[in-house]
Amino acid sequence: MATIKADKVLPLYRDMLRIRGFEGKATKLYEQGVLPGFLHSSVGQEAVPVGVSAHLNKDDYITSNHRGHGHVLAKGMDPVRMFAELYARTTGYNRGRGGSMHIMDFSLGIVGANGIVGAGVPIAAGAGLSFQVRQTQQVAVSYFGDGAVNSGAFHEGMNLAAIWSLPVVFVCENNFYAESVPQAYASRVGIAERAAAYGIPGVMVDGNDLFAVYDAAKTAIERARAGEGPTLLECQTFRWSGHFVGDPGVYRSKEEVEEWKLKDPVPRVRTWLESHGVKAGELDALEAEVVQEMDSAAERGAEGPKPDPSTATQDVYAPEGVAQA
Amino acid sequence: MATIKADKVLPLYRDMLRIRGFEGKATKLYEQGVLPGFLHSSVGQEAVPVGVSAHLNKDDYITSNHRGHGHVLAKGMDPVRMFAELYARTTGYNRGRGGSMHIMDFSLGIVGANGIVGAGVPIAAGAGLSFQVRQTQQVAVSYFGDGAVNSGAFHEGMNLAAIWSLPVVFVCENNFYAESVPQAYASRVGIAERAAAYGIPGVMVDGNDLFAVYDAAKTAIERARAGEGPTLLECQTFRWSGHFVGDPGVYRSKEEVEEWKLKDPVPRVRTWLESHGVKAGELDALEAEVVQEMDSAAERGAEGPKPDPSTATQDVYAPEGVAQA
Amino acid sequence: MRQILMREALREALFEEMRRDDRVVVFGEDIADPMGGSYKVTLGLSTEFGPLRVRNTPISEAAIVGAAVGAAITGLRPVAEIMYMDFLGISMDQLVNQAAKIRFMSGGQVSVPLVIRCQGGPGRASAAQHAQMLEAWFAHVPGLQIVMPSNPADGKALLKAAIRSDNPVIFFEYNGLYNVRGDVPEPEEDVVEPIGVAKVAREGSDITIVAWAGMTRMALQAAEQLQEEDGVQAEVVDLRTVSPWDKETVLRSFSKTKAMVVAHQAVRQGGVGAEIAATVYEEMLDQVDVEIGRVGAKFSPTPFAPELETQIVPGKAEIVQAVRDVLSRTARAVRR
Amino acid sequence: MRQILMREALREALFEEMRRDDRVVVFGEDIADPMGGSYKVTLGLSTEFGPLRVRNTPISEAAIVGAAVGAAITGLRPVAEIMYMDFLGISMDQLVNQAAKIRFMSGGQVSVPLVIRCQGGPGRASAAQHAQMLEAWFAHVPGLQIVMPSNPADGKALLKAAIRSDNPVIFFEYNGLYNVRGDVPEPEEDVVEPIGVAKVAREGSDITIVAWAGMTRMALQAAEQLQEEDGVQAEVVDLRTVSPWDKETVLRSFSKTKAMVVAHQAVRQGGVGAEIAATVYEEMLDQVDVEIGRVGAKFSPTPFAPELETQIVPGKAEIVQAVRDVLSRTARAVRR
Ligand SMILES: Cc1ncc(C[n+]2csc(CCOP(=O)(O)OP(=O)(O)O)c2C)c(N)n1
Ligand SMILES: Cc1ncc(C[n+]2csc(CCOP(=O)(O)OP(=O)(O)O)c2C)c(N)n1
Ligand SMILES: [Mg+2]
Ligand SMILES: [Mg+2]
Repeated sequence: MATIKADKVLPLYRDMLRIRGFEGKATKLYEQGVLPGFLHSSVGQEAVPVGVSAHLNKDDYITSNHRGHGHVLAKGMDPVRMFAELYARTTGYNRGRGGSMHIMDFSLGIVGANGIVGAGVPIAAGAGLSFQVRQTQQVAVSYFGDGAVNSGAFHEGMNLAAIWSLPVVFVCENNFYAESVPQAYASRVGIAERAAAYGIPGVMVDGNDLFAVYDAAKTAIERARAGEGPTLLECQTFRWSGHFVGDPGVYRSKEEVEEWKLKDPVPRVRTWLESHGVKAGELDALEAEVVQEMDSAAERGAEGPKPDPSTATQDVYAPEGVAQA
Repeated sequence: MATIKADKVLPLYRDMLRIRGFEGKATKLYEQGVLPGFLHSSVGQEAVPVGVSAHLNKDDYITSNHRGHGHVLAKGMDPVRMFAELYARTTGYNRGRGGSMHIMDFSLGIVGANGIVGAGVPIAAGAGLSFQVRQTQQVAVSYFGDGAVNSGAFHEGMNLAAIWSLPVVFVCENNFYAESVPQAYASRVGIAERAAAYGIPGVMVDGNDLFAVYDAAKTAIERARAGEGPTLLECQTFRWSGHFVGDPGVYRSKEEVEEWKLKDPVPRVRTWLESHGVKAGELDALEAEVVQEMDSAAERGAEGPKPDPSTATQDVYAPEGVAQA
Repeated sequence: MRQILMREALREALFEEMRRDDRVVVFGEDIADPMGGSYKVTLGLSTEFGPLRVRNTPISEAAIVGAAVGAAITGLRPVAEIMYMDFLGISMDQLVNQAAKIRFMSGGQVSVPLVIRCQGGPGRASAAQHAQMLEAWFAHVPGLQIVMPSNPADGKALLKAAIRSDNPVIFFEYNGLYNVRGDVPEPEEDVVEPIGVAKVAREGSDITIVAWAGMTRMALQAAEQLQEEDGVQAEVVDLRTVSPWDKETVLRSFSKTKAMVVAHQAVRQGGVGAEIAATVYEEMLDQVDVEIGRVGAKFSPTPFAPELETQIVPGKAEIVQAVRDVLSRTARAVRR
Repeated sequence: MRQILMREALREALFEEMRRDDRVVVFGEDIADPMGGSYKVTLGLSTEFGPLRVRNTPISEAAIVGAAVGAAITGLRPVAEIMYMDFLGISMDQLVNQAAKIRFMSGGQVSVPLVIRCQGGPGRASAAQHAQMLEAWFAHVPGLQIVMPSNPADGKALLKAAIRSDNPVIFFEYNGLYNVRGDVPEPEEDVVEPIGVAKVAREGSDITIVAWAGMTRMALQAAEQLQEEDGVQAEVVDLRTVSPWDKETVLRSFSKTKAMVVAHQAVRQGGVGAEIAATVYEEMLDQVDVEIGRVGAKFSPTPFAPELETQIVPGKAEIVQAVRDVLSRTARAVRR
């Protein structure tokens, strides 16, 4: 924790709690059968998006994947409208059209969760191209899992970002499994090592250590903003739940899961905060407050109206006017 | 030239001459307007397929690309039937259905030239899978250019071959251009360096040095046969002609082309042979004989009948019988 | 006869064919044990047949199909799985430019005996990227065969046929059928149904409903409802193979009923229904007194919200409605 | 009016739109100078607009379209080139699951103003992987627009419209038209034609021929021949946009001629002709006295040998034949 100021840690801790709280609540609701579709929980991986987003501005962009709640919360999404989307209500971010796997908010630079593994990589490169062409200081962050790095889209997108020195940071959440397939089965090498194939920096950090992620992301994002091109950042972490809510996860041993739970990223930050003078009571209150926030967000999300069936085919095409420059 | 016996060089020299002779004749015919379709010449790159094929048996397989004449000649194709295919005659390898870009002979393990850049890589992995499952000693060689290594198919196919330790050798003919795009523009790193991303050996050799190719291919092919998995072999070479016959090649300087012509792989072998006691007269005779062979092959190829229009839709589907095990 | 689930029937076909023929290999994402496939259709295969013949793959849909092509033309009979039909876009080049064309391009030298199994389809609030029916793309590609069974017996018998076929087959399993139970002959009987042959799933005299996969099931339910509520006898032709499709059976049924609805879950515009309807008009215009009903999804991606999804994607109700529309027009046509 | 080649007209559109709107960027394989594109349509662009706005790409068709999507939703108006239509399979996922759906999935938050230019088509002995017409795949995908011009003026005016459109457009340039010369208005006039509107390219009263891209040109030639040899007045409807297609113009023409041939170079089975024919039957069955002729490629990959290619892929001769068949059946139908 070389570079972060102590007073900045508390809000980050809060962000981590909020992700865990959101996922916990959403999981519970899903298990109760009130949320349609699929749900992928990111519990255990909270340090990654929080450590990365600490360096992002509102006008920076992110692409996400199927396990996107943490990414988008850390980028600033409102849990009320997220829950509303999970409930498929018109008050949701996507007006109930997208759901968990496609949650988007362009006003926050959130290009969207994505149901296609790997697809966000070239899209992030394209966002980087925009910033480069318009000569802004924006960056694009692309989040994906260890499973995505074996897709052609990953390869093509990484290479394009590299040769054009685009302002993109590729953040791989290596949680060691893609559904049931171990990372070490699907590739002979580590994720960060793949950066060498594109001539860009590849950095591996403990993704359960907020400070490590924070530092590595800072370097990578500053590098991107400075026009020095992309970085591949591998954050080693673990998903506590099954691949989706309901997956018993028979492909992992209990011991492995338990071992990772001991490396829980959340209490590590709490311990640090306590040792830096934050009172336990204050932290307890914060934790309670977040649980409260998510309960209430879920409730308010559920209050939104269901879409009017007559609007089903809206927004397939943009209206064609006389376009102006 | 550590590993090859002197008496084996003469036939390899002859193979190189035959490729050059074939390409020269085909180019001339194409320029005369008697061959339909497109034509891609491999003049300047002859040492690569000859050095590789020296280690291949008839039942080994190759996948090739659009610039495939050298690959398939070195694997044993008959120039008469090749010319017949270029002329689109029924006596051609593909009965006039394929042409230069799809020339195939499964009895020689030639899976085919391919019009889709990069597509041969996963197909070669699949052939390797066959050999591994059936526990034969066969290998598959996949030839492709420097342009192909930026395709998703390359990445996915390489990775699959690596994790399954398939008996495949990936031979990249790095001729420094993909049509007009320089290799150094399209990627920040060299080709062989990409092997690191798959945890397999990456070897770079002078592709205009028959002996260097021969040695490197020997190691890679033996490794594959021994069940130790794939190798990525980068052979640096140059195409003398435009991308296709007729391309003026405005994207390369005259000097660059002339410089590479000085590194012509053919006379390098001739010099070696002469210094190892082969008479100049014998070599002159061989050269004349090959020119002769190709002239006559082209003539005989042109004699084949044109396809009967009524047969146009043959062979879209295999006949469905009661399949047997 | 014993009754088993669609997923069990498909699994049996895989076991039986792997036992029968050493050349059959199976690979795809998460198909090996202990996962045994996202929908458990391959459960147990890797345990019985071992890691040489049954393998998980990385998330590499282009390479999965490419490797299947390479294996098929060198002597194996790969059954590769693409987890969702929606992901076939990633494999498209290998499917269309390689698998479908190699035999033809080679001048008939080689065949490409592979099967691509995939599942998916609408009806589960899976949103736009996990609910598509894309058979129309592949029906437009010479060289491919598209099999889409509607019940456990056909699922098993047609998967066996697909594995034994010397041609590349896309074998599509509609997710909504996995838990459907049906009569399936004993393994010893080794029942194999021919590819390219439709089946009259229900006889009727008033109208023909042509459907496949999940829509056949809904068509049968629609036919029941029509019988009860309208006294209409609908004949249901289960196409089973979408390409090549069985024109004769469809035309034969039409020449009996003189009215038709063709129904699919795929988008209506450019769907396979257009080809079938156009063909019936072309071949039997004399006998067409009333427009053929074409049921398909509205021109929109699939929405997440269940209320919207049912608006976009048709089901039993839309089939019933289409039949009623056609028959009411018939009445008018007759009156004219 | 001045006459220029199709390739020049398209090139002018690119220059004019890049000058007009800074957000327009162009990238693809070999599109930058000195190459200026495989068919020289982009020649000079990189020299005038520089390497920020005009770039070569590696051979990465998925990333080309993916990057276009990312650029489009963040404020640029990318015009990306895929060298051959045949290679769109590699880009399929990005086109179909991303470009076409993002607007809808987002609930209308964003539009995806990109153009994918590609060329190709049969007629040059380019064999099975370099001669396909694949518009039917994309016409089945809600969210995409498919533009296929047949002449230089439309090429220019529609490419301008495509670039200005807020929707993702696949802009297809039939290779056989690049050297066709035609009247094109001066740049100052800034002519933009609307997407989705067909044009009656030739008036006639006896039969309607619906076609697009290269087939429109052949249809016009066929119409001339039919007039000379048979005294038949064929009306040619140039569809121009294949999706969304202009039903009204087609139906209006049919209601005048009462006979129709729809013709494309793409494979007949599952081609766009099936949708158009099925729609005409559906909407105007009362007026259909004779079967609609559907001209398309035989169900086969494209062979290399020119003798075989012309067997598989239809042209002017097949259109003439189809018109004669339809009209001879009309005569019989009238006699009945
Ligand atoms: C192209 C594609 N292939 C397969 C899938 C099915 N699928 C969804 S998530 C997933 C595993 C992803 O693993 P990883 O990238 O490591 O992310 P994680 O789930 O571990 O966060 C798979 C195979 C998909 N959605 N898209
Ligand atoms: C997927 C795909 N994209 C683009 C092309 C068009 N194309 C044909 S050859 C070629 C360049 C290939 O370069 P390289 O792989 O280096 O081989 P070389 O021609 O130099 O031998 C291109 C872009 C193609 N055939 N396939
Ligand atoms: Mg993972
Ligand atoms: Mg090259």
